[in-house]
Formats: sequence, structure tokens, C-alpha cells
Amino acid sequence: MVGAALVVLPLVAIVARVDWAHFVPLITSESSLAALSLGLRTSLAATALCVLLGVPLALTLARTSFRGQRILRALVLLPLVLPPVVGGLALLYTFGRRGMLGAPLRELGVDIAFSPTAVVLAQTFVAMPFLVVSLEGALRTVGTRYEAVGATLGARPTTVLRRVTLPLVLPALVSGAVLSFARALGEFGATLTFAGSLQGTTRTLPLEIYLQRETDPDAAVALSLVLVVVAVVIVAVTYRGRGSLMGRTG
Amino acid sequence: MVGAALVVLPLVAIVARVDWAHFVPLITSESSLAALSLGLRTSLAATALCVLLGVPLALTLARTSFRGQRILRALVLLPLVLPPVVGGLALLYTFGRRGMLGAPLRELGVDIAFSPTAVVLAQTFVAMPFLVVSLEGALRTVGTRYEAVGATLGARPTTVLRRVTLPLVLPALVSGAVLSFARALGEFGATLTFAGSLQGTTRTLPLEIYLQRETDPDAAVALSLVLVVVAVVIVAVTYRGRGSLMGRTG
Amino acid sequence: SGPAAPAPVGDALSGTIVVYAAASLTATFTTLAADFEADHPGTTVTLNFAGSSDLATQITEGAPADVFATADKKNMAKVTGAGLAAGTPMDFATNTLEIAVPPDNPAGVTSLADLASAGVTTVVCAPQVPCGAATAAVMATAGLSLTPASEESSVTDVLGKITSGEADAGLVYVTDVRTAGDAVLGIEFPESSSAVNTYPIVAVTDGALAAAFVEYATGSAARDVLAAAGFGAP
Amino acid sequence: MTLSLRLRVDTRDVDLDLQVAAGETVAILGPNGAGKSTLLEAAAGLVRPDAGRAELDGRVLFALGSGEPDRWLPPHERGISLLAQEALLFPHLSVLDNVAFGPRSAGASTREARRRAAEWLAEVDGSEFADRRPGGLSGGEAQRIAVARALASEPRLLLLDEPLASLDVSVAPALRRMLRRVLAGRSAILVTHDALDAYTLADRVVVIEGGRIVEQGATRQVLERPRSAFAARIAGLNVLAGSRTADGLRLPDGTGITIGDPAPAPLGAPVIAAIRPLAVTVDTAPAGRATDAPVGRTTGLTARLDNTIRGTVHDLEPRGDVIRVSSGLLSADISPAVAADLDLAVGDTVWFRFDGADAVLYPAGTGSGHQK
Amino acid sequence: MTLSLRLRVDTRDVDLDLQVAAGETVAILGPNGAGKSTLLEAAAGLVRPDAGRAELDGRVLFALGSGEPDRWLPPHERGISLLAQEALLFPHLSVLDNVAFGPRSAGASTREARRRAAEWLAEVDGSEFADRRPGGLSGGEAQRIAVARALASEPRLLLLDEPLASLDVSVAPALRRMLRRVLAGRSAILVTHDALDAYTLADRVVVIEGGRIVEQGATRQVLERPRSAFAARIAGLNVLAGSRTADGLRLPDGTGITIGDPAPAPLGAPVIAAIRPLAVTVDTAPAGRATDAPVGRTTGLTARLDNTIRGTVHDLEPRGDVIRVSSGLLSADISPAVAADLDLAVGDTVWFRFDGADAVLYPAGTGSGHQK
Ligand SMILES: Nc1ncnc2c1ncn2[C@@H]1O[C@H](COP(=O)(O)OP(=O)(O)OP(=O)(O)O)[C@@H](O)[C@H]1O
Ligand SMILES: Nc1ncnc2c1ncn2[C@@H]1O[C@H](COP(=O)(O)OP(=O)(O)OP(=O)(O)O)[C@@H](O)[C@H]1O
Ligand SMILES: [Mg+2]
Ligand SMILES: [Mg+2]
Repeated sequence: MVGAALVVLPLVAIVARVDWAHFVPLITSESSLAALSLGLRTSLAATALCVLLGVPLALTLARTSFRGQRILRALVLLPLVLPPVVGGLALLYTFGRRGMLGAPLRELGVDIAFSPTAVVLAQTFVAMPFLVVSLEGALRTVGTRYEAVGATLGARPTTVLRRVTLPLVLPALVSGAVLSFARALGEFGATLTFAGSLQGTTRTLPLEIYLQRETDPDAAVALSLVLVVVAVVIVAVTYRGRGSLMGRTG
Repeated sequence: MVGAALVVLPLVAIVARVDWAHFVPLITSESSLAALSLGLRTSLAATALCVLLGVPLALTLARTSFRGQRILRALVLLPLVLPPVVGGLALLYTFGRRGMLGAPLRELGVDIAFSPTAVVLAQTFVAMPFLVVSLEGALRTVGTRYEAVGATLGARPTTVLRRVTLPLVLPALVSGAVLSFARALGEFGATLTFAGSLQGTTRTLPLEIYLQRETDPDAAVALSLVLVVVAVVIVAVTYRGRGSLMGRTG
Repeated sequence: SGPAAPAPVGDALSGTIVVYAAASLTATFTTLAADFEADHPGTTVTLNFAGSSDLATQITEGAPADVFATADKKNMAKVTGAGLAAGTPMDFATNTLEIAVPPDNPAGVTSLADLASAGVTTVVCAPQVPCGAATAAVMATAGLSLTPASEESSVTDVLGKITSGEADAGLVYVTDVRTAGDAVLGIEFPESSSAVNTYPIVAVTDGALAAAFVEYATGSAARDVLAAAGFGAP
Repeated sequence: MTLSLRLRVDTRDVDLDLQVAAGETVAILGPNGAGKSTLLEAAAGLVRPDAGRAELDGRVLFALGSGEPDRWLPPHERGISLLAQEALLFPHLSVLDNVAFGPRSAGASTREARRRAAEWLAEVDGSEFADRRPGGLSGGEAQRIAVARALASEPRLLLLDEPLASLDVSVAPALRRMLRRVLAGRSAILVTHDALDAYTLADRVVVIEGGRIVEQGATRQVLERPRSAFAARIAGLNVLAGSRTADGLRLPDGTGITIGDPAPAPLGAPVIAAIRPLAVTVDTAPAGRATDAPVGRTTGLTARLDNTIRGTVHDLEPRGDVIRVSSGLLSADISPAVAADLDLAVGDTVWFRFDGADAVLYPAGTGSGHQK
Repeated sequence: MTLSLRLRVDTRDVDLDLQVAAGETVAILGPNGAGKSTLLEAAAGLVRPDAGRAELDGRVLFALGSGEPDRWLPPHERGISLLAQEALLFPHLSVLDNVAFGPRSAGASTREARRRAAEWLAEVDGSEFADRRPGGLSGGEAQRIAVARALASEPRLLLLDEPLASLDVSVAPALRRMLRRVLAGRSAILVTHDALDAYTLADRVVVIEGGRIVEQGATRQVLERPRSAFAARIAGLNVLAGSRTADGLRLPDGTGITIGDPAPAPLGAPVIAAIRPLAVTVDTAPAGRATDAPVGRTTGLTARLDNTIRGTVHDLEPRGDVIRVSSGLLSADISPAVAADLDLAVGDTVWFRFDGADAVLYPAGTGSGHQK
């Protein structure tokens, strides 16, 4: 249980450092609340986007085989290894006003960078691997036997997907989404670089924490505690690990 | 496949920006190589530590049930959501010279600050959730039926663990370790805050990239390409998704 | 948030501008913006704080900034060099280095030379960032060579190591010591005058509001706010 | 190796009490969902009963809610091997290593364990699969390997849950023979749906219905003189319950049945007559004809067909060289020629006839070894 | 609904060619690992053969490596339902919704699908499980639900892989009766290890060994006059192969066998004589005694026991009311009384005796409907 200690002790240390007298005014300040609410909204949107884009991706990786599949899988995992700041730069080069897609999009009147959309995009970029990894693993573990049964009972592939595959991996999908949400909520580097840090528009809680640290490190710690509590509550409520669906006669 | 595009396009954008003429001298510069080799070594150590500490933790979460288990699980996932800088601060408060554990350790002559050990610690802190999440999910999906069979064949719990449980979840263990390694390799914020940044001692590649960015963003991008390539190669070689072990008669 | 709507000719200032300012200006520019809004009702100043080089990159990538204030001339030059500035940068503040030690000063540091002695764990900025360049300059002036425990990538990180007691001493800006309050003890040293860091500001867009803010930031009212934070006059 | 086992699993409505003597093999018979697998799983330590107590050779396996402090021995310390209804071969080990798992766990060296595994593999005629992964086996092949794996762990008590269910007729007899050899002198509990398994392998039979023991006794006794309807069905016997008369028994509807060699039961006592369908014949008229002798009889005498019972045909079922004619009360196996002759159809009224000498009569009460 | 199926799966050494006529039920018999499940899986589209061609009602299911362009119809478009060897009930759906899955997939409303599912559940006597999760069912219960699920999808061709294997004797007959009703007029392929299933349910029998068809024909013909050793074993018959003589056949070792009613085969042609173990008796001396008449015979005459074959006892197996005595060549079922009298032991030399009138003689060649 050294492992648990390694994770839990630093959190205890943070809690111990919080200056509780200033805590309530700090976290109820306008800028904190704005940052928190922005962060929650963009994270939700990013999670939805992760599910929307990640489910087909995970299905492709788990259920088909094609040349270059391993490369694709490695690429999908990249945002995990890329320092977020570099991720932000990459996004800027792609969706920025002068970026590969950003420039043509701008011609069409769509301006992404430095808007809440950019925050969502940055969060989706860093959070999607979590969903894909969770889901692909579960899809492989569940195997294709139940899907085969469904097909012989006359279910079309879409029906099989909807009524067999997704329900079977639902616990993994939920836990993947929760992980994505948590990662999106804590996302900092890519957002700062790609979306900037405008209060109420793109300044999420982690950015607010970063700024607070410039002026008052203790306030930053206190604020990050808010982030921690929000995340713990969400994770504890929704994430149960993947349930064991395989009964005795499974 | 919009999902894949969202991840792949920014990478293409990065590659497109690289100034190839300066590329080779840049990545073979002493500081780059030192950072890369330090990063690889500390990431390997961190991965080993993650496996060592994470496996018991995942087993506890998947195979036992106790009050507060959901809270523990949420706490274990926290480093995912914590902005890395805050994570670094938390580590500082714990293992730093004046930290909860750091101060007593220092009495004993162990000084972690500004050493590669600190880097490993920071990387382990942020990377362990990946291992725990992968492994716990796999443990639950595999279920306990094979373990029960092993026990009725007379295998002691440790034998069951070694000869049944771990081999069954080996693919998940490997993929979890790879994810942890990737995350450790890309770790930046916690390292910067907790371990500092000294060439050859604590400055890993992401930190080097961050510094380069101050003077020459394009060089930073080029350097991050090295990180990307290293990560892609490692992930593609070792990570295959969790293999479907359940055969027809499984 | 698009660029500022141009203020109607001959009328009072109104509209919104976005100010990109170096992170070390967070406290002062927040005050300045509030004061400016109070002076000119109907105007809104939105602030975007990040590292100077971050901001420079964002602006060269087309970020919708109206005003840009950096902590050094190098990053300003990136923006002006790209032809993105609407005027000539004006210096509005300076900053010098100071030795920062934990309040109890465990290593008993009193002078710059102490930073180079073996028993003192010193952290400084990396030469790539402005405070690191300044550090190199004062060291050269003093004829000292340092073996730092860490070369951080920002002043905040140096300060963080000192407030946490991780390091015995470090070189940061006067303003940082001021902001940190009781958490650190500042020790002035004579060589600091050999590396004065200058803060320039420039309007990025043509609007009257942007010009007015630049003028305000370089004016005397702003001078008082900046001086209170420890900034020197340009 | 004596086992005493008492257990209650409330969620599955199971409440059983069972003893297995040293060296004895007990067959458990019963309908689907009766609680047979539950019994084995509780003995092996995979299901935790709500209450109960089990002892193997004086060692307490579990004692739950029975006054004394609760005890629970983990599965691996029980010395009990369970061959479950599903093969559950370890997917990550080769077939040989699956079988070697037990010996290895008992401390044998890899080489020694493999050697012993190879022997057991040969016993189940599975040597050719040694190097394969279980995923590449057919259903019956996997089942055989699972049998070998359970035996290789050389348990003190062996639990077998339908070990021969998916085996083909070409290996089942050989495997049955092997089990007979292995089980001789070993304590074992065997769940089966096949009377043949009980006959060949078991010393004693326990019949479970609805989570309760409804009948038990020596194999031949239960299967030749069944008291429960289920045991009769497994044994393939017709049973007629009634009250003892001077020359046989009287059915509840008043029909008198004459039995050759009546059981020692007082007049009026409840008795049961059992008779094989092969010894019963069918006619479409109450008076018999000369040709319709029963197809098979265990007695050497010429059939007298002195008993006649009226019934309605519920089912006609071809069964190899005979056709089974069933009414609610009786079944008769008649030859296809006779069936064609009679031109039977479901719903017809027929008369079942048999020789009292082919039936056995016995008391319906709780006789020796039997219990209700 | 006619199916023609030709397929080769190299990794499993399977190469089969099979036709199923409209409304016909074909039983597949064969040892473990023969390729029976592989055949069904290929027909259902779950295994992709290396080469082959299949057509259902003129619609090509697959055509692989057969000259024409490769075609492969996905499983859900085939109108073929497969009841696999494992129940594989969807763990996330209730039992009722498992059964309703097929109708739902065919486009029925939830209510309508549930109604139909409830009907099928009642058919397999599983209504009480409707609201349960599959995880809480016993092995046999799950199998019954799986049968209902396969039937509820009302496929054009039904594939059943050992559907009755784990069912108890109290539900198996009812389910067999239900299947008989359902399969009447439906095309189906049924894999089984039980001759009774073949007799009751199948019009035709195909015997597979080592991935090849070794015998096929009408059920009664194959099971009463088996040519392959495996079919004989399934049918529970002794078969003696030899060459035709004037009054019977001569075995390879020269022994002459007299058969009552000889088959129309030219002298010297290869023929087979089949006889039930019940019609064979055993003696410890070449000359028979008066008491040892066979236990069961299909002919009404008094046994003459005109044939005697010497053998060594390989196995003695109690089987209900008889004891089976087996040598390599023949088996005899004798009554326990006779067995006790003879005091037999494995290894003893015995003489098997039977009445030629109880045997059937038929050509060993490829007769009508039979094929080698
Ligand atoms: N995991 C479970 N949870 C709850 N009830 C269960 C569970 N498994 C089985 N049951 C129920 O317990 C009862 C006994 O089940 P058990 O598996 O012991 O039957 P069985 O006699 O082995 O039947 P079969 O011959 O079909 O294998 C059944 O009514 C079944 O539905
Ligand atoms: N997934 C697989 N990969 C490779 N070979 C397999 C696989 N499944 C089965 N086999 C092999 O193919 C052959 C045919 O298997 P199949 O399952 O068709 O047999 P079966 O006739 O159904 O046997 P059973 O009566 O035991 O169910 C066997 O030798 C088996 O070992
Ligand atoms: Mg069972
Ligand atoms: Mg099979």
C-alpha cells in the first residue's frame, strides 16, 4: 500500500497547507467561480466530443485490422506523452488563425482559436486517449463471441453495436468518459497556449490557479483543492471500475 | 474517423513546421541528448516503481471490498486531474526539505531535492493512475472464475496470483506500463516544480523543450518531435491493446 | 472576442480591448485595468496573462490582442519584427534582481558571493529566459561563477523553491520579493544595477482605445501602481 | 477421507445434509436448478453458505452460523478438487501446463509436474493436444482436459460436475472406465444426469429436488426401486404407487396389480411397483393378442401379461429399435412392427399390459438407506 | 429452404460437403473434434472457410476460392440461427430480453418481441426465469433459455450444437418433444452425441470423423445398419464385417456366422452383420447351457443361439439392470444373475453366442443413401 501512500500523502500535505481563514472568500470570488463554471462546461463538452469521436476510433482499433493499425494506435496515445504546451502549439499550428485548417476555416467565418471552442478542442485533444484506451481494452477483453451470437440471431451490425457491444462495454465507456472528464478538467498547458487565458472566456480553473500562483502561491494551493474535491466527487460517484459482467454461466 | 484526424492533424502540423536543416544539429546537441537520456532512464525507473506499487493497489481495488474503497479509487485517479504544477507543489510539501516526510528523511541523511530521484518520484506520481486504471479494469473483466479453479486445484493465493491472475491480465499490465511510461516521459509540470531543472540531473526532454521555447519556439517544436517519435516507437512496439484471451472454449 | 470596436470619432472612449501581459504583471495590470475602466466608463479591458514568450507566440499566430506588454525586449521584438505592432513599443517599467532567501535565511546569505559558496543550495533562472540572462549578466559583473542546484524556467519556479525551503537562496526580481511578502526575505546587492530588465508595451491594433490604454500604462498614475509593486521607472 | 456436509444457501433455496464415507463415490442426481452445482461449490469453498458446517476427515472446512465461532477454510487448503460444469481451462497455459497446474501447486518441480500431467493426459486420450492452447480445442476435447487437470491434482476429495456431459460415445466409455479406476477407493461426489454414470461409478445415489434431498441409498437400490418420480425417470422405470394387497398392490383408482414375488409389507401399507418399459406391451383392445409379447424382459419365463392398465397415448417417440409409447402413468417400449400394426396416434386409448413377474414390489416408506 | 454446403477449413483439417433438403432435419454425429461445430460455425458465418461454397434457397451464403469471385454474406443476413455449444446468454439483458433479442432484431416492437419471447420461454418451461439475469441460472437452465432464444428468431435454417447436452431427464424429453414439433417442416442441422436425439428429431444422419463425412443416410438406415464403427457405437450395436456366404457371412478369421434372413448380396461380397448387445449372451464354455438366454430380443421366437464367437473380456460394466461384457469385437448385455453365475473377470476367455435371427445382414458397400 506504499502505492496508495505515494498518492494520498501529497494530497494530505496540500490540505495541511491550506489557509482555511481565507479559503471561503477565495473560492467564492468572482474570478474563481467564473473559472470553475467555465471549466465544468468546457470539460463536459470535451467529454461529449471524446465519446463521439473516441467510440468509433476504439471500435476501429479493436474490431478491425489493417496495415498501420499499430501506428494509428500509437498516434492516438500521443497526447499522453506530448508535453501539453507542445500539444497547444500543435493545435495552434492546425486550428490557429494562420494554421493548416484554421486559415481556411477563417475564410468561412469560423474562428476557433482563443475562444471557448478552443478550450474544448484542447481538452478533447488531451483527454481522448483516456477514452480510447479504456474502451479498446474492454472491447478486446469482452471479445466477439456475444456479437457473433447477436448476428446469428439476425441483428444488423448497427443493432449489434447498440444492443450488444455498447451495453457490454458500458462500464468501461463510463469509466473512460469519467477519466476523460477529469483530464479535461485539469487540462492546463494546451489550453494556455492554444486558447489563451481570458477571464470568463478561456480561463479555466487550472489557468486561474497558475495565475494565482504568480501572486499568491498559497491561494493557488487552496484553489487547486477545489479542483481536487470536484474531481474526487465526480469520480467517486460515477466510476466504479469495470463491473464484472461475466456471471457463472456467462 | 474525425477522432483520429483530431489527433493526427496537429502532429502533421508540427512536422510541417520543422526546419529540417537545423533539425539534426539541434537534436544531437549535448543538451538535447542529455535530456533525452535522462528522461528515458527516469521514466524507466518510474515505470518500474508504478508496477511495483500499482499492482498491489489495483489488486486491492479489484479483489477486495471495504469501506471507503470508492474514495480511495478516486484519490488514486487524482494525479490525472490535478494540474501537474499543483501535483509538484503537493510533492514538495511532502518530500521537500521541509515536507512532511522530507524533513525526517533529511535527518536520516536522505536528500531527495534537485536529484534524479525527485524526477522519478514526480513521474511516478503522475503516471501511476494509468497503470492502476488499466489493471483494475482488466482484473474485473477477467473475473474470479479462473482464480477459483486455481484454488480448488490446491494453489495458494500467492501461487494463484503468480500463475493465474497476473498471466491473465498480462496484456493489460503491459499496456498499463506502456501508458505509464509514456506519461512519465512526457511529464513536465510536476518535475519542474518539484525537482527543478538542471541539465543532466533533473532536466528531462519536456523541460528542455520548454526552455527552448523561450528562445526559439520552432526549435522546441522540432525537439518535441523527437519525444513524439520515441513515444510512438515504444508504444507501437509494446502496446497491442489487451489481447483477447478468451477463446471459444475459454 | 474580436478586436476592439473603433471608438466613435470625437466621442468618449468605449468598447472592449484585450491586453496581453506578461505573467509577472498579473497584480499590477489587474489594478491598472480596473482603474482605466473606472476612468473611462463604458470600456472593458480583458486581460490575458502568460509567459512573455507564450504571448508572443500567440500573437504571431494571430491571437486577437489589442495591447501587448512583455517583461523583456526580446519577445517584444518578435512581435514588432513580424510587423504586428501598430506603433512603437514604449518602455513603462524596469525591474532588477534581488537575492531571495527563506525568512529564516538558513544558509546565512548576505551577499551575491555567498551564492557561489559550496554549502548554499542556490537556484536561478535558466539563461534562456529573461531573468536568467540578467542573472548571467550580474554574475559576469561580479566575476563569480555559480553551480546552481537548478536552472528554472521562470522566476515563479525559483521563488517556489525558496518559499518551500527547498533552496537556500535564489535570484529573483525585486517585484517578486515584494509580492511574496513574508514568505521570503529579499537581500539587495550592488551588482544588480548591471542588469536592468525593461518592460515595453505596444498597441497591436489601431483603435483609439488601445492607444489610450498604452498611454495610460506609461503615464504617471500607472507609475504609482507599478512603483508600489517594486517596479522601477524606465 | 470422510466428509460430512450440512449447508443452507438462502438465495438459491438450497438446504442439504450429506455424508460421504471413506472411499465412497456418491452420485448426485436431480433436475436442472436443483442445487447440485451449489452443493459442490460450497464443498469446494467457492460459494459461502448462509449457514452450515462441513468436516473432511475431522478437519472443519467451514462452520457458519452454527453456534461455534464462524470458520472458513480457503479453497486451496481443503484438498478438494472441483471439476466444474464449464471446462474453464486457463487460456494462457498450454494444455499440458493446464494439467500440470495441480502438481506444480502442490510443490512438484516443473519437470515432475509435466511428467505427471503427460500421464493424466494419456489417460483421457488427450496426449495429442499437449502443446495446444485451450482456445483451439473443441468442446468435448476441452472437457476431457479439464477431467485430467482435476485428477492430476490428486485431491483428497474429488467433486465432478457432469464430467461426461459433452463427450462422444467413442471416448465416454473409456473415460468412464478410467474414472471407475480412479474413483475406486477415493472419496468423490459426482453430479450427473446419466443413470449409466451412477451405475458404473457410484456406490450411493442422492437425489436432490428443489434444493432438498428427496431420496438416497445404495445405487442399485435407488435406481431399481426408486421412490421419487425423478429417480424413476433417471432409471428409466415405470413406477406405480398403491397399497399392498395379497397378490400385489391396488392403485388409487382401484385397479389391482398382480406381482410375482411380493415384497414383505403388511396388507394395506403403501408400496411401489417398478417395471421397465421394455417389459410392457401395448394393445388397442383390452384383450391381448398372441404376437404382442414385450420386447425385452429380465426373466426367462414366457410372459403371462396378467396385468392390464388403460391409458391415453401422450407421446410416441422412436428410440432406436423400439418405439416408446407414453401415457401419464406408464410407458411401454414396443417394436416398430407392432407399432405399425397397431397404427397408434397421440390421443388414442390403449391398454398397457405386463407380466407381474417382471415387476418389483417394495415398500414406499423410508426403507434402509432410503430417506424421504 | 434447401441448403447446399461445401467447405474446407485447413487449420482444423475439415473438408465437408453437405446438402439439407427443404424441411429436412439432419443430425450430425461424430467424435469430439471431428469438425461438427466447425461445420455449423461456417454455415452461420462465424468461421470463414479457406474454400467452399454455400447456398441457401439459391442465395449464395459464401463462395470462396471456387473460381467465381469471392462472396461472403455476413451472419445477420443469412437467416440462420445458431445455438452454440455454450449458452452465451447476453449477460446485460434479462432472460426475457435475451429471448426477445431475435424478434427485436427482426423489427418487432418491444412489446410484441417480449410477447413472443414469453411464448418461447413457456415452451422451454422457463417462464419463471423471465426477469432474472443469466448470471444467476444453473447450467441446464441457461441452456434451455438459449434454445428458446435461438428458436424465437424464427430462422430459415436452424443450427443446433448439442442442444440437450446438459439437460436433466425431467426436461430433456419435453424439450425434445418441443423440438420435434418445431423442427417438423423446418430445415435444421443438429449436432448430437445421443442416438435418441437422432431417432426422434432427424430425418437423415451424417457421420463425420476426422473432418470428413464417413457415412450418411436416412436415420433408421444409418443407425440400424451402420457401416462406420462410430455410427455402430452411437447406435449401440455390434457390427461384424466379413464376406457373404450362402447362409450368412464369414469373418476375416474364418468364423462362419449364420444369419436368419440374409441380405441380397452376391456370394463373397463384403457385408456387415449388426446385432444388439441385448441379444447376445456369454458363456465360459463353448457349449451353451439352458439358462443363458439373451436378455432382450426383437424377434418373438425362442433363441437358437446358433452362432458362437470366442473373445477375451476387456471390460465389465454395470448398466442398470444388465451388465455389459465387452471384448474387442463384441459386447453382450447379460443379467446380473447370469454374470454372478459365470463369475466373470476382465481377461477371461468367453464365448459370445447369439441367434442369427436377431442379426441383420447388409452390404458393406455404398448402398442407397449411404456413402463412404
Ligand atoms: N449465481 C447465482 N445467483 C443466484 N442464484 C443462482 C446462481 N447460480 C444458480 N442459482 C440458482 O440456484 C439454484 C441452484 O442452482 P445450481 O447451479 O446449483 O443447479 P444445478 O442443480 O447444478 O442445475 P443444472 O443441472 O442445470 O446444472 C437454481 O435455481 C439457480 O437458478
Ligand atoms: N479456434 C480454433 N482454432 C484452431 N483449431 C480449432 C479451433 N477450434 C477447434 N479447433 C480444432 O478443430 C477441430 C474441429 O473442432 P470442432 O469444434 O468442430 O469439433 P466438434 O466436432 O464440434 O467436437 P465436440 O464434439 O468436442 O464439440 C478439432 O480438432 C479442434 O481441436
Ligand atoms: Mg449445475
Ligand atoms: Mg463441438
